[in-house]
This record gives sequence, C-alpha cells and structure tokens, in this order.
Amino acid sequence: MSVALDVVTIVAVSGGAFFFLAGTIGLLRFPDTLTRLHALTKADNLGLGLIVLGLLPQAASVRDGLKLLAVWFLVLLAGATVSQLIARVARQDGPPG
Amino acid sequence: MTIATTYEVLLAVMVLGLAVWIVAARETFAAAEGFVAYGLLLPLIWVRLGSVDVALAEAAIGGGLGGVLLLSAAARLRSTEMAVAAARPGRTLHLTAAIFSAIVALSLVAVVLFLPEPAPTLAPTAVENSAATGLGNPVTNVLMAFRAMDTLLEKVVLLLALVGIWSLAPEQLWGGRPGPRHEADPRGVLAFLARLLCPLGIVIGLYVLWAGADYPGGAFQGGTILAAMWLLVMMAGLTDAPEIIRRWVRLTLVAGPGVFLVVGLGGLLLGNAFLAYPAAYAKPLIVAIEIAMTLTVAATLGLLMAGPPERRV
Amino acid sequence: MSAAIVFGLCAAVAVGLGLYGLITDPQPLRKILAFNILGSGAFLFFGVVARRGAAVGLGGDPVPQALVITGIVVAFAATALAVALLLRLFEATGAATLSWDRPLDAPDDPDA
Amino acid sequence: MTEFFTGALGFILVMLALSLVRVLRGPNDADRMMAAQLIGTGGIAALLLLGAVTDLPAAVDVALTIALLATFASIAMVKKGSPRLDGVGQDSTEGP
Repeated sequence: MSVALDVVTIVAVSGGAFFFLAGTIGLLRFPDTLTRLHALTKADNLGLGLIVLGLLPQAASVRDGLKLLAVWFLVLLAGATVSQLIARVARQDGPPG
Repeated sequence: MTIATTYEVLLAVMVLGLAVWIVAARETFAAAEGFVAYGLLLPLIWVRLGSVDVALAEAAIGGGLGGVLLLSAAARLRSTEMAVAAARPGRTLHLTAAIFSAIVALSLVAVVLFLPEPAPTLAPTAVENSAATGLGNPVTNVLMAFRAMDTLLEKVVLLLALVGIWSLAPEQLWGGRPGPRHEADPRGVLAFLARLLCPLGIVIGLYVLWAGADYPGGAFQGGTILAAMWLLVMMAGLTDAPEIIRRWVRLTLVAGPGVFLVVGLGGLLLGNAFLAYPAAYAKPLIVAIEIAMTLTVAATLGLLMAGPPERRV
Repeated sequence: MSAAIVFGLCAAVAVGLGLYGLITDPQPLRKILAFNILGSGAFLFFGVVARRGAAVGLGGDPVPQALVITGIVVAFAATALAVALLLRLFEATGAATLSWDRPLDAPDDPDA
Repeated sequence: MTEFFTGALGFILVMLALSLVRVLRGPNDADRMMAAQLIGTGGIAALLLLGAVTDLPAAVDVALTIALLATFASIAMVKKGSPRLDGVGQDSTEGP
C-alpha cells in the first residue's frame, strides 16, 4: 500500500515539475505576451496541481490534506482571474497577437 | 557544499539579484514589480531559517499589502518620473555612496562571520516560563506576555501612522471617505474573484489567528489577511470605504490597544505589575486581547492602504 | 556553511544595496523601495540570530522572531505614511521630488 | 521519499531562478507581472516541498497565505492606481 502511494507521489510530483519546466521555458522563449500567458497558466494550474496531488498521500492528517487542496483551489482561482487581467493589460500595451 | 547549502545559496542569489534590480531598474513601476517578486521569495528564506511566524507576516505584508501599496503609488507617479530622474546626483556622490554602503555591508559580513560561539539564546528561558500562559507557540508567548509592552506600543504606532495619513486630508474633506470610489462591474472578473475569495480568506485569516496560540500564526498575521480581504472587496467596488468620522470605525481602531490597556491596568490593580496577567486567567485574557487586536489590525491596515480622506460623499 | 551564515551574508549585502539606493536615487518612491530592502536585510539578521539560538527543541530563539514581527508592522506603517505623504506632495505641487529645483521648471538640466 | 522531495525542491528553485530573467527583461508590465505570478506559484510549490522535507507542517500555512494574497499585486498593477479596472487616463505604453 505504502509503496503504491509512494509511486503515486513520485509520478505526480515529477509531472508537476515537468509542467513547471514547460511553463518557465514558455515564459522565457515564447515570442509575445499572450503566448507567454498561455505557458504561465500551465505551470499555475497543472504544475502546482500535480505537486499537491503528489503530496496528498504523504499528508499526516486529514486537516493537512484539506489545506493542501485549499492551496490548489486558491491558486486555480487566482490564476484564472489574473490571466484575464494580464490579458487585458497586454491588449492595451501592445499590438494584439 | 551540501545540497541544502547549495539551495540556500541559490535562494540568496535570487533575492539579491532582485534587490539589485529594484535599486537599479530604470522605471519605478518595474522596480515595484520586482519588489513584489522579492516579497514572494523572502518567506522561503524565513521558513528555511525556521521562523514560520515571521514567514507568515512577511508573506502577508511583503508579498501582499506592501507590494500593492508601492505598485499603486508607482502607477500614480509614473508621469513625474522622467523629470525627477533627470535630477540624478553627480558621479562623486554615487562613488561616495557606493564606498560607504560597501563599508557598511562588509562590517556586517564581519559581524556575521564573528558572531559569538556558543550563540546566546533566550529559548530555554522562554520555554521554562511558557507554563505561565498556557500557550504552545513560544513566539506568541513573547509577543503577548514577555514583551507585551512592545506589542502594545507597536499597535499604537500603527494607529499613529493612520492619524498621520488622515491628517494629510484637506480641511474641508476631514471625516470623509478615504481614496477614490472604485468603479464596480458586478458581472466582471474582479467582482467574481472578490465574491469567491473573500469568504475563504476570512476563514483562513481566522484560522491563522486561532492557530497562533499553539502553532505559527497570530493576531497580526490573521488581521493582515482580513485587511487584504476588505481591500479586495473595496477594489472590486462591491463596497465603499467608510467615512472615517463614523463611530464604529473609531471604536474598531482603538479596540485592540484599548482591551490591551484595560487588561494591563487590571494587572496593575489586581496583580503585581502593569500587564501582569493573573495566572489563572492568562490564556483567556491573551486570547481576548488577540481577538480585539485582529479586528483592529484588519481595520487599521485596510485604512492605511486606502489613504487620506478624498471625498465627502 | 550553515543556513545562518549564508543568509547572514545575504542580509549584509541587502543592507548595503538598500543603503546605496536610499542615498543615490533622486526619486522619493525609489528611496522608499530601497528603505524596504534595507529593512528586510536588517530583519534577516534577526532571523539569523534566532536560528543560531535554536535550543531546547525550538527551531529558533523566539525573542528575535517576535522583535522582527514587531519590526515588520512598524516598517509597514512607516512605508504607508511615507507613500501617503509623497502622493499628497504630488497632488499639491504636481511633482514628486525632494529637490529645491522644481523639475517642471528646469527639465533640461541634468546636473541640477 | 525525502531525497526525492529534495531533488524536486531543487528543480523548482532552478525554475524560479529562470523565471526571474523575465522580471529583468520585461519588456512590458504584463510580462513582469506574469513572471511575478509564476514566482508566486513556484514559491508555493517550493514551500510545500520544503515543508515535506524539513518536517515543518506550518509551511503549508505560509503557502496558503501566499496563495490567497498573490493575486493582489496583479490587481493593483491592472488598476494602475486608478479607480477603473482598465486604468484609463494613465499612460500605459512602454517601449520594449
């Protein structure tokens, strides 16, 4: 049982790290603001989400698990809102595209 | 170099890189954006140093309210920037300042390298006396009992800063509402965020206050989170800032220091000293002070961020 | 090297950088930013002292930690007051400068 | 498991350091703000992993606070100090 949970942790956290890598590379390499925004949201939602998912089996108590899920939910909410707001600024700042 | 040290060096280099950028950036607004990132990285250092209480405070202030304050100010002052930047001091002053700052930094480096061994610590004393209050969090013990006077005066300082800001209002606007009225878009993304985030944030703020008795957290950290939620609702235009002349505003602002003072004077009358808690009631009294403090901190920080009164209606 | 040494050195450099910015930057808001960097460096020192004082099962000496929390509150209050003063100055004069030469009157003089 | 978390933590820290480059390079406000947002998220991930590695469960509370407040800076940036959401009347153009 604990081995299976450890495998879940390793797979999920590695997946999360991969999406952070993808998000960071996208943020650095993509040509304009809106495509970079696209890359950012991957790291926000999937990267952190998978890391939270991976940490859940290791949580010491139900309360710790709930806190982890709350962190993810807050980041999802913040990410969804902020990407809207940033897109608004990007549209004002530069040519669309 | 161990792995842990490598990480610490990486973190320190990141923070210092941002600090250089904040000092050197051409545009103030960009520097303020760097300061937000700086404020988001500092809590990592504090957790690494084992000071989770401080990490919470730094996250709430540095990553949250402080960044908002400086970003908004930078945006409002953007038009003046080029003119003021032209007044850069001469090369001699830059060189002198660089040498002076380097000397200060190097002396501090020497201080760090030659700190006394073994390190002096008050931790054993704090643990020995923790039974007197019944609280499990040593930092809360220090804040609320062993150095209660500091904490009382710190809240008075917050209040004085607010009085200072309010006194910047033009005579005819005294007693009015602080800051501009934020335009509401009830179907917009900001109103959506405020409606969803605010209840959650209030729960988390109260949780941080409640946890503060035995685990990292406390009145200031919880109050800062509540202040941020209030500010969010104001920025979304869902509610307006209160007129500062209102009695409930004034009462909330003095509630924390007021309760603290009353308990302190009670200690003088019943016990043996100012701010001495009667042993049997130490914990309930401290919790009562902390609850009043949280409300006061939330109100004070919210109004500090809102600025001086700008409107009568 | 321990965490205390690494972050102690980091604190020293942050104080130096903040001090330099505070002295040289002509813009008051930049001075406020630099002041905050200087402050965070000073706070980190307390964190280092607290870390070194770890004993009897505590991760750090609680007294410096409590002092830093007080310090953060006071520094924030000071920052908010300074920002409000600056914005009021801007409102009243249309400029945000501490210089005697009003930059609006003499925009072309770099050595002013 | 600790070794694995330590490795993951180092990886996230390197990602954080890389996204700092975007703060420095810009070119405009939105880009810097995105980098700050990514640093917020990465910092949260690092805090969660650090809490698991060093056995400091309270690190999650710090992560929770950051998650709650990281949005504020972006809102302040978009509002640009004006009461309107799109910051009309403020000069928001900036060359690369």
